[in-house]
Amino acid sequence: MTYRLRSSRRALLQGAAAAGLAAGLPLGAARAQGPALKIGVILPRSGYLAQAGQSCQRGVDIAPQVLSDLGHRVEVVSVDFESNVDLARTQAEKLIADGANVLVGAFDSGGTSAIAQVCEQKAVPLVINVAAAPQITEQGFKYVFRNFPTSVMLVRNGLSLMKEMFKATNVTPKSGIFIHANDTFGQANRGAIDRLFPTLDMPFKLVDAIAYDPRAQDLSVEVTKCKASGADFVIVTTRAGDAIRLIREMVKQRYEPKGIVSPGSPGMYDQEFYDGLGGYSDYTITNLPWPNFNAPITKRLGEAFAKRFPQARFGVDAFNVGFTFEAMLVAADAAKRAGSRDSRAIAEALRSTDIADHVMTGGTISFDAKGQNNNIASATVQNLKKTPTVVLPREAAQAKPVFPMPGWRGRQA
Amino acid sequence: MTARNLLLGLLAVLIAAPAVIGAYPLAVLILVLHYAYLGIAWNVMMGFAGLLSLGHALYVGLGAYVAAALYASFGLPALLGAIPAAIVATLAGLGIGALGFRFRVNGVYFALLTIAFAEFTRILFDHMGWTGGSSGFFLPVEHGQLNPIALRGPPVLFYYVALVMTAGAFVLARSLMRSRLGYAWLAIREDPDSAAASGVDVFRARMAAVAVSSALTSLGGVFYAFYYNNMYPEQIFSMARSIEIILAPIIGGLGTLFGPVLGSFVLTLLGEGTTGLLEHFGWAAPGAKQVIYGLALLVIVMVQPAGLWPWLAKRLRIGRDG
Amino acid sequence: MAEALLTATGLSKSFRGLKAVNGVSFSVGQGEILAMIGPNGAGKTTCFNLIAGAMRPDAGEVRLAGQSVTGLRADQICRAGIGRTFQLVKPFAGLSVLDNVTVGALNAARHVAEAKERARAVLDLLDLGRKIDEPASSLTLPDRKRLEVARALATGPKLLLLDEVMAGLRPTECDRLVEILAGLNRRDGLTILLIEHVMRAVMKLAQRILVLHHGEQIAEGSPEAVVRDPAVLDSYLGEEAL
Amino acid sequence: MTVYLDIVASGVLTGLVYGLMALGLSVIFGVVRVVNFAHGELTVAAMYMAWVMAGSLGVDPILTLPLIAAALFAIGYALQRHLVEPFIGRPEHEQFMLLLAVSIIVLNGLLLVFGPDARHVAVDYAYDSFELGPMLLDTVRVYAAAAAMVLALGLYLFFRFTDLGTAIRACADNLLGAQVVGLDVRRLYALTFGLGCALVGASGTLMVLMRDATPILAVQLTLLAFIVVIIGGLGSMAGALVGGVLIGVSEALAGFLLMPSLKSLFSYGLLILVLLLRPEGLMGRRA
Repeated sequence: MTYRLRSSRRALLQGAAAAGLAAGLPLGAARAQGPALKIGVILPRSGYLAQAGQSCQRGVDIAPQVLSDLGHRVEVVSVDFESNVDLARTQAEKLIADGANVLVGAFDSGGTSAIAQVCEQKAVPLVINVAAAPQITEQGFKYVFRNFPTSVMLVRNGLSLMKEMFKATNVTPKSGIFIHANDTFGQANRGAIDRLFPTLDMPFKLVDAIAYDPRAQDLSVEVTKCKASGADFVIVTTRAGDAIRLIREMVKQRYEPKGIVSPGSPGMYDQEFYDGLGGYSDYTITNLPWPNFNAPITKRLGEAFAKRFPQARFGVDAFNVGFTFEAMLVAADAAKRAGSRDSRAIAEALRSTDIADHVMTGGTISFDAKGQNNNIASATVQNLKKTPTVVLPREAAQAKPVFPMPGWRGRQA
Repeated sequence: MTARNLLLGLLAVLIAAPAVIGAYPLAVLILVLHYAYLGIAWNVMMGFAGLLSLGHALYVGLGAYVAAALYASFGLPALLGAIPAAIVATLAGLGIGALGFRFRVNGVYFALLTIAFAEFTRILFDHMGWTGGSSGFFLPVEHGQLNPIALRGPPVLFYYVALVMTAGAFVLARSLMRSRLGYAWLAIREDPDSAAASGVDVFRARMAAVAVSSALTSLGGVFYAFYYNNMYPEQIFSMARSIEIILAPIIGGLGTLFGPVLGSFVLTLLGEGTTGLLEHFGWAAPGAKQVIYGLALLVIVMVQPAGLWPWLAKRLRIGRDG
Repeated sequence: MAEALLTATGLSKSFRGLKAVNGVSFSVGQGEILAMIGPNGAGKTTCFNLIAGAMRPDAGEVRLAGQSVTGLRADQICRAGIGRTFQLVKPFAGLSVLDNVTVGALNAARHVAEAKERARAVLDLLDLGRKIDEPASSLTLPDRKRLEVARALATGPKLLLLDEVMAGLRPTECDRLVEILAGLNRRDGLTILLIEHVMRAVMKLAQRILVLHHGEQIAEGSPEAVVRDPAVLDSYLGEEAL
Repeated sequence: MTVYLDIVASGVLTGLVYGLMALGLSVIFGVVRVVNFAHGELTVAAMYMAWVMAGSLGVDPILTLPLIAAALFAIGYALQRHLVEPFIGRPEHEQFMLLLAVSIIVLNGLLLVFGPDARHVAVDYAYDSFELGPMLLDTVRVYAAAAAMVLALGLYLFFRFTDLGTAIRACADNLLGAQVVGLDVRRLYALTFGLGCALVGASGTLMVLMRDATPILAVQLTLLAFIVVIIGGLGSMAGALVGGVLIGVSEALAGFLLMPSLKSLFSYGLLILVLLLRPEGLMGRRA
């Protein structure tokens, strides 16, 4: 499966022209058929972040075709920085040296920050698909645009959705406990919860906060500690594989909280979560931005995904694929509005981005002075019959939220 | 072809390089020089004094955090911040060295001791609030400013800083190797008992080796802090970085002066070259590059365990320790 | 007898109950050559190691030129003025012959250049002048023995401890080494304490002989007297033989 | 109060699993004195094998254990015979580089073949737990702990009472002596490395019941195995279990009383103390 989609320009132009005519889509004013926008994508496809990196890469692989249907001609060059900060820098320089007009990436906050500095020096815009560390947009970069919520936004949206869920099911837990991986994302969420929880007058008391080592061999002590705290509501921020182990331990220790909710961390909507837990994966909840499946663009993305990756489920990859595609959409849209492939012009255009119909939930995509998109909304996504299903907000809901969640007994693995 | 003019030739090429090469090769060369420098620093302890340290990322991390914290909270420019950074790292090194030598921990056990201290410190920094814990420590990024003293500026500034550091470390290592202390190290590496019988204070010489090595390595950490402007305990103290530091000197040639430099060039070019080739042929599946990189390491270690430089030096008929 | 340079009193050392050295006392006069002989396992090398600081004595005292050096580290004793060789030669295999001896010479030189000069002189003295740039690992056994002596000499010792340096040498090489050592003793007044089995060398070099057996002194005196002493013969040939 | 019972029980169980996981290293490191830095990677390879076998045969992985142990034995034997043998007696850093290269190849080979997603083996008792008085003991880990003790006992008997075992111990104690009395050290080392890897196969098969197979697991397992083996004592089978339990319980208590993320701080602290004060470990003989 080639990753370097440097297919010859001729083939691409034919594809775009044919798609445009066939779909009868108005191509807009016939732009001069200049060369396609060159997007440099940089992701951790190997190393310890390989699982998330490759999930985002699936979004990159289907983006050119979907974007061409929307009248954007893009050429994609993908590189792997192997979850290693040193390589993030050199590969970013390589992409720019190879003529990339705009960069998209990079999932890992350390790598993203290193890439941001390269882009700033080279005046090439970086559109961040996924990376939560707030500091990235606090360092005064003029060429960095993040269409991804900071951990503070994630937690604020996550906590308010929890309140909405309590109202919708008029069931309110008495005491909650927050258990998180002691890594970048987990620590950022911890900081956000410590700051926001008191201000949002949540209807339950936060009894304790437990940090665990993502490298730990087993999480039985952590779950025992949760059970001992007597909390009937568990908020989790995990890395991909940890969520499975946490739930498994809860089942073994017969700990049955009313709800298990994540304010936006990976883990409880990955395919391995359903494979690993089967029926026990049901009723767990993640509050995070999610694709708005009613939007036509999301449908088209889903069809392209199904065609290209028949064995994978779009619903599960939707978070990484959705945000990665949106980052490329933002870049292509800016290039179209700028009418040029010059990086500075694209950066200028990016500042006035205003995209109404896009994949993920939330208002129009636009960036504030620091390059942060503040209109990203979260949805409550509950696992029902081993499928991530939007249950809140009501207008985007595909089913009603189930809260409190039924006990473990009677569910086969 | 004497060693001297080969080295001077290389230095001249490296000085002129930024004028001719693009940003990507420049970034690669910065990485090459950074790991050549760290390789020379590590080699002082292993190549000269025979002490296998597998936790050298500890000193990189300490150097980075101390210098960055001083800059962030007191605005102390990098070059000044480097002094307390080196002092802290040296104290840590001396502590580990003293414990290790006093309790006669040697060989594999000493290597495991260094790993244990590095991991111990990583977890500590993961929990230290005032350095940002595991969510990282970010330095304010100045845009378009050139201030060499504070290590603020474009990549080409960092290139020349890395070049000066590497050349300086090379000259320092060369003079040390020819000094009284250098002879003591080489004797200890070959046979500690015989060295003692010849009047070498083995404990003090080993402590000196650890001090020099940890101090030099911490300066590499200061460079890292101001080049990347962010640090995460999980990345800067990681076992992977400690391993990355020892690859160049071992593959290049242990106990030689030029080994770490050659090793760093070869390994970095091997890495970037493999990536390029794989992408060219469209086989760039994730992990493929590392498998080839691993195979290359395996072949080199089995065919030429003494390292590439001694083999190359024989070919070019240069003095072995040139 | 010239006033004593080295005095050992009541030296004892045991390994898990086995008394390797048991209350040995002797002294070596300034400028004297004393040989220490005795069957294998008599405790000779252990005695050497106690004096040279490679091992700490369980009991007893060692004084060099009136100063106590008991229990000091090997490098401190070397700096105090005792150079030693090892029974199983321990060269710095990876270093050149010159560097091997320079390491020793640094003990008696202010800076490296001076040490190198000194090393070259000692190497010439021991007929190793032509091989100074070769790695020590490539030397033959006789050359390694000479290298070991050269390194010990280069430290500028008042007292030289030689542990079976003649073992494995052909008679001509043995005589040559004896000639060099005798010359040093005559010319520079170098005091030598040597352990040796090659009686040919002992008889030529030693002014006095000390005999050890089962960790204890059983005889001491001039070479001629000691060789005929019945107790010594018993220790070598075993009691039943008579 | 019962919560402390739970914690300690869980610590003991986890500790025995640690011991099981480190047994292979104790044999290889203890006898062949080679720093097997590819231990974690080989364990994860065994986990993947178990996943493939259990998947294709549709059977409980424990039944495939002998098969996988045999496969790993062959791999270990070949590794020693062709790769490691020339490095016996060579400086540690060369051995380290050799096995580091092997670990890089194995780790990324697995990533290439199986991809990064965690692979899971479903067994019906995966979620059961035994009730022992007030305590809930996780079934899977009880099985693994039992296997650990059985394997350790088997190893002890093998080394103590069989000729081959005694010969291998002779090599460990005095390599030269063993050669002098005519032992074919090359073959014995190859057998030992094979035996060590067979144990890795066994522990990998059981590990896949507790943790899903994913490449990034490897480095953690390697470091943990070294901690357990050093603390427990080299070459001592019981040492690996005792070391494992000591770490398991201390981690559990530290995790519960202080903060779970500080767990491994204690294991590394313990490792430092043991390296300084008793390098031969709790159960090992003075080297």
